Amino acid sequence: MSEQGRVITYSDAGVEALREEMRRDSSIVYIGQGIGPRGGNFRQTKGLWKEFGDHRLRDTGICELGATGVAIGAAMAGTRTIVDEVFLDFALEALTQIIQQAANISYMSNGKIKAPVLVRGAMGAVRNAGAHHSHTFYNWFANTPGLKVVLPATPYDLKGLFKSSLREPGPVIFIEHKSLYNTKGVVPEEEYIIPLGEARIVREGKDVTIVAMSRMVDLAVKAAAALESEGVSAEVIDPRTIVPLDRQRITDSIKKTGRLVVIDESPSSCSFAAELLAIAVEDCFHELDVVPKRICSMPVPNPFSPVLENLMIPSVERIVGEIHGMMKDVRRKS
Amino acid sequence: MSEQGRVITYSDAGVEALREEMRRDSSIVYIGQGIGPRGGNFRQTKGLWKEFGDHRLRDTGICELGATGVAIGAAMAGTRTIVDEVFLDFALEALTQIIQQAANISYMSNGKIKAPVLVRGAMGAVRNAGAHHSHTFYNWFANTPGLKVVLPATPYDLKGLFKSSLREPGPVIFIEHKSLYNTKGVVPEEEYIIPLGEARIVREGKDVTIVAMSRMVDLAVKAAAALESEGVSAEVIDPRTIVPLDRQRITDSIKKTGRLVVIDESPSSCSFAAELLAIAVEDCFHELDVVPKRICSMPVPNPFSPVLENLMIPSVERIVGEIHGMMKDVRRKS
Amino acid sequence: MTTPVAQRVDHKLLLDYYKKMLELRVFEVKVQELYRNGRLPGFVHLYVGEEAVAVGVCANLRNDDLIFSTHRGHGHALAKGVPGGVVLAELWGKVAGSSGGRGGSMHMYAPEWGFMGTNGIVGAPIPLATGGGLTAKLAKKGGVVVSFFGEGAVNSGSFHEALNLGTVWDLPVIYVCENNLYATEMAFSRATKNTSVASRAAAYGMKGVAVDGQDVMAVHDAAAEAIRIARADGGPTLIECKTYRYVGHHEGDPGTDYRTREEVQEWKQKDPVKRARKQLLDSGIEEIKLAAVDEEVEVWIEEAVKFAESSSEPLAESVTEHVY
Amino acid sequence: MTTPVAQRVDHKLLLDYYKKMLELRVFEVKVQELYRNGRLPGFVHLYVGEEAVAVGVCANLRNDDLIFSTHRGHGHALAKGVPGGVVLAELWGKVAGSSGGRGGSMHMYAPEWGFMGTNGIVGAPIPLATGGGLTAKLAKKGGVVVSFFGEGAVNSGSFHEALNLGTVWDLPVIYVCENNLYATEMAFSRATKNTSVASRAAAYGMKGVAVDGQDVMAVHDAAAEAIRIARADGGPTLIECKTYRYVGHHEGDPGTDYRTREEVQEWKQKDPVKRARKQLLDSGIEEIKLAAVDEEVEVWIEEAVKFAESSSEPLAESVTEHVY
Ligand SMILES: Cc1ncc(C[n+]2csc(CCOP(=O)(O)OP(=O)(O)O)c2C)c(N)n1
Ligand SMILES: Cc1ncc(C[n+]2csc(CCOP(=O)(O)OP(=O)(O)O)c2C)c(N)n1
Ligand SMILES: [Mg+2]
Ligand SMILES: [Mg+2]
Repeated sequence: MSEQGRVITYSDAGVEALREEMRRDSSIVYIGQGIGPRGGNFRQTKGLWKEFGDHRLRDTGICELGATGVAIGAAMAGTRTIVDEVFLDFALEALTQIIQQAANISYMSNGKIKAPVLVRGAMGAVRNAGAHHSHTFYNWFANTPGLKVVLPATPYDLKGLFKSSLREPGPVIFIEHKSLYNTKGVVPEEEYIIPLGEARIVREGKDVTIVAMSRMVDLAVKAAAALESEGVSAEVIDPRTIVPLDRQRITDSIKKTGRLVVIDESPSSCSFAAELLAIAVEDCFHELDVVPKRICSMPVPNPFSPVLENLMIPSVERIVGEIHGMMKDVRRKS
Repeated sequence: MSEQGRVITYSDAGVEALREEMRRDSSIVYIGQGIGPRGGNFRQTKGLWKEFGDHRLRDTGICELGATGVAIGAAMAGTRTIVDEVFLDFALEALTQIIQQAANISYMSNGKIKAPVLVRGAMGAVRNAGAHHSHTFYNWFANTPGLKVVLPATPYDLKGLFKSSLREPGPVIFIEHKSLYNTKGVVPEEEYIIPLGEARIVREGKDVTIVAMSRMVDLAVKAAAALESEGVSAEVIDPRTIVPLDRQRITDSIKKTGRLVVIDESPSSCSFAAELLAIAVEDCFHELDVVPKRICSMPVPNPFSPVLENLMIPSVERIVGEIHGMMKDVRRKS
Repeated sequence: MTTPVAQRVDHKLLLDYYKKMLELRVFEVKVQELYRNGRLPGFVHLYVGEEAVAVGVCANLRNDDLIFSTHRGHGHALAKGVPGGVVLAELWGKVAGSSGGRGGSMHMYAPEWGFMGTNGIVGAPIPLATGGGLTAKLAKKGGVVVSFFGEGAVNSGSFHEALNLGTVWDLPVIYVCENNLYATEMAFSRATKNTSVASRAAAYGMKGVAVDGQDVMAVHDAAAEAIRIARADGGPTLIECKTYRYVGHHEGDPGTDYRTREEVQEWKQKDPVKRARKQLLDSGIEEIKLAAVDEEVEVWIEEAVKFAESSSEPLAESVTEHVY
Repeated sequence: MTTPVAQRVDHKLLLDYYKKMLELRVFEVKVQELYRNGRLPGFVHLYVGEEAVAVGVCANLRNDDLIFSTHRGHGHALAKGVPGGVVLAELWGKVAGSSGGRGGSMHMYAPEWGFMGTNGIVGAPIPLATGGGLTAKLAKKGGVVVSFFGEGAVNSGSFHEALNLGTVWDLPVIYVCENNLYATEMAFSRATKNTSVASRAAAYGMKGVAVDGQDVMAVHDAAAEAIRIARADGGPTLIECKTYRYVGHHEGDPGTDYRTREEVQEWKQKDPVKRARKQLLDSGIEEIKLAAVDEEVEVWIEEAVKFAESSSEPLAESVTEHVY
């Protein structure tokens, strides 16, 4: 399916999803900074204000805490809301509302109150924005019961996951990557949705399983291509959603290849990469042939210097190098 | 050393550490809610206001964001500060200051500005306080470069770790456990400090390594005692600080026993328990005899109902049961 | 400001309010007794002394109007119409509780009665209530939302950001501050140099009024006016109710030395329940009629206790339900 | 309010301020050029049009007084005394930069000159500056701290909580709001119903004044008075400086349609640099003298560029330094 269709950008795929869902569900209200007439700092709401107006696209001043609380409260009262933190970094201003109120409300109310709020934010390093504008945080949300966590890597996935996220009964943390907004991909004309919880096999392979999300998927694919020329067949898997997690598809692949590499843009301590290594040893203890590897950002704040930041973040070279080392390891079973 | 001395409570051990350090370093200022005349919601500053007065023990209204920012800014300008969030849950109100400002300042300023601020908060379940007052969060801080993360489990460790934390050049997240404040332990008369980064072998054993922190240490010790009567020798290790982490002492133990169980009060996804399983497979791949186990709180908000919360949190019974199962596993090497 | 009401007393209404306030009072006294006897788990913050605020405000509300409450919310729940037994069962952690025993005192929800929850986080309900107001405004049914909070929440960023949004968007929200002078042991005058909560409204270009929170009719009238404006899409109002809690911050809180016995006694002179009772007697209603009401309330609380006590504990299997 | 100063002009001072403002202006124009030519990484927010605020305020400060700046902070750094080359090298990501190239425009620190940082997080510097004020107060050396922020930060909880603490503790902090009417494309009048920032001080029981931010002497005098009070332990003041940015929110920001060409032109009529120049000429100073100053500034900026350009990139090994 993702073969036919038009080639559009990651940001436009989001705009399409929003337009379709806001037409389908007239209760949807979108709250954020610069998401009205401006069309979004990342062009992520381009053109929507013209169609839906001030009542449904609500610009606010600089008050993420209040705006997020308002979006959650409105959702509790029956309005499906989207609150756009723009930079995921700014979600920190509102974390108390997201973690204490949105994530807990269904459980605390015994299912009587739901908060269908989508918290949108763009993560990760982009054009040396520096330490304050480059955080990832997805593993924090994945550590919080009550939140679903979605990280699309392509325009196709973004549109399909966005639409299903806007049909969830409760809160969804929808995390885009800043440096993907201008990337392009094929998106079908006809409507489609992608259910949360289904990993995508980006590329089939038999020697090593590479798990990556968001921008790291592109690096993983490039590394896999480089390895192919050396006769190493790498399978690339993108979980697409951390909560719910498609544990089955991921562990099936690990069992098949016996080797696991996880690419993670966040620092490694208590990261999603750590979670995947834990899952691998829990579910694939006897099938793992060599020590699985975490390839994460270095444990430092994002440096402004391009020279330093390029060292800090996982690179294709680093991935290829790590996998070279891994392939040299004598297979335990042999 | 921890054999001589007086028996005092966990909260009093903290008060002693504070009194000694505030006498030693006249620049220390303590900011928080109810930490002045009231002596702290948990009695964690009992009697200090009488000695140090309004200028060094500064009560604030309900403004964790502002108070934490003030503590960080004062620290950047040269005052060693302590900001007490009282309940760690309330640190969410101030997370932007802790993560963006305190954690990054040394790196961003190329080491020219340090923020010697200690962020204090009490975590975990206590007397069915419910979902809003029972969070743990330590793995989030451990995922943040620039922060040291300390979790004392006993009065002895609390005092020694508190004193060294108050001599750190940068920010320290000092996390106590609400339900430990009234527990008692031996604390020496003479001064001592415990360096950050040294795990404590709580109990030696040879069949299985149990890693636990904070309140979970007590459960682990009780489980180990129960297992002993059945001829299972469990080693209990308390890392005491997650950052820096005593990876050596922990992996040495895993290599010795070949079995690992991690007890973690937080939900398991992207948790400290996940980090430890990852470390185990990275460093002890060939020594692990059986699948390591995570014993974590269930992935649900803390229910108010005592019946439900007791099910949710790790218990001695659950730990013993899991280890029974583990011991039945045929050792891979045999 | 609101017109003085001491003179003109509406028997019927005042009698209803008297009864409601008495229910709130008797309920909390019972909770205190049960808690002290170790019957109730968790922590409870009692509303004793502040009854006129919840009753005076909620008397103006429809069932489908929403209120967002605080950590001190039993009185708000009862005033909004949640049955006493349902509230008490929740405090007891029983399945018959409004949250099936999973919430307790600080996480109690009863949307069937427009009760959108107590809250363990100070300040948090203010943005939430503002969001409820956004939903009410978009629904165009004249619904309103009340945000209750203590004066301790006024210095929090949540208050600041929410009131600004509520004003900018002209939301039908009534911000009711229960200024009982203290946040835990912290006197408001130690927490800020501007102790007039009503005056804070000006910072947002919002209407602000202060009212005697121990006079149920005064609260009622101030709320009625604000609600009338909100229903007509005229935007929010901040109402400061000057009130007082007779009890400790929470049950078991040792702190007492932060306020004098005299101060507590002074406020008890202005007790809202006694005051309403006296107004009723002065206005000619017979003692016997009031005695009958008091009797009804006694029966009511006993039934609430029976209801809660007889309810069972949640089933173990239910622990993983309703997470998403 | 401050006393009008149009008449009485102090040559010496005004000439110094004129030169400083010109440096700020020329610096940003150069940064714009370099950025547009793809020489500088990251993102830059330029201070063009707002020079009188930084210069007028900082003229009153000692080297050991501290300032906490914003995302639009190059001008603040220069006005506080950080050398142009050091600032530019930082924007370039070079080792000679104030943060060795690890910070860039929004994370630039130079404590040697009392410059406690630009900041990528709106609102965040206000509590930090308040904390700096706490340290200054405890040091009892008459030091003061200036907190610069835009009007966009005024609706944030950080502003609210910090100003309240600053007042309650009588800290020597001067809160300087650069009200340039917009936050990104968001007009202040769309973000709040109370567009008077100075009036917000009342909510905290703080002194508040508004001043023409395009008149360097007016800013100077207002700041001088507030700083005098703060040094004497008289507590904080909120100063609203009405100013305007001529350029886009950040370089490369397409947004333009949120304000009219006319509005921009109107403000350029009040240009602080031109205005100071005219005042100097009117007061009898010769054209030639000013031309000499302009020349000095040209030399200064060229040297700053040489300094920054010739500095090297950080060493790879340094990536893991200074985390703790
Ligand atoms: C964000 C946050 N900080 C601190 C607390 C702890 N706390 C619970 S109630 C309370 C006092 C609240 O005072 P006020 O708002 O005046 O309400 P009152 O108790 O007087 O009714 C405090 C500090 C909290 N629950 N949430
Ligand atoms: C907490 C936070 N929210 C949003 C942003 C994005 N942002 C950067 S600058 C800016 C506008 C700031 O406006 P103002 O405070 O008036 O300063 P000005 O740019 O006008 O100088 C915004 C919204 C941010 N950096 N931090
Ligand atoms: Mg109060
Ligand atoms: Mg502005």
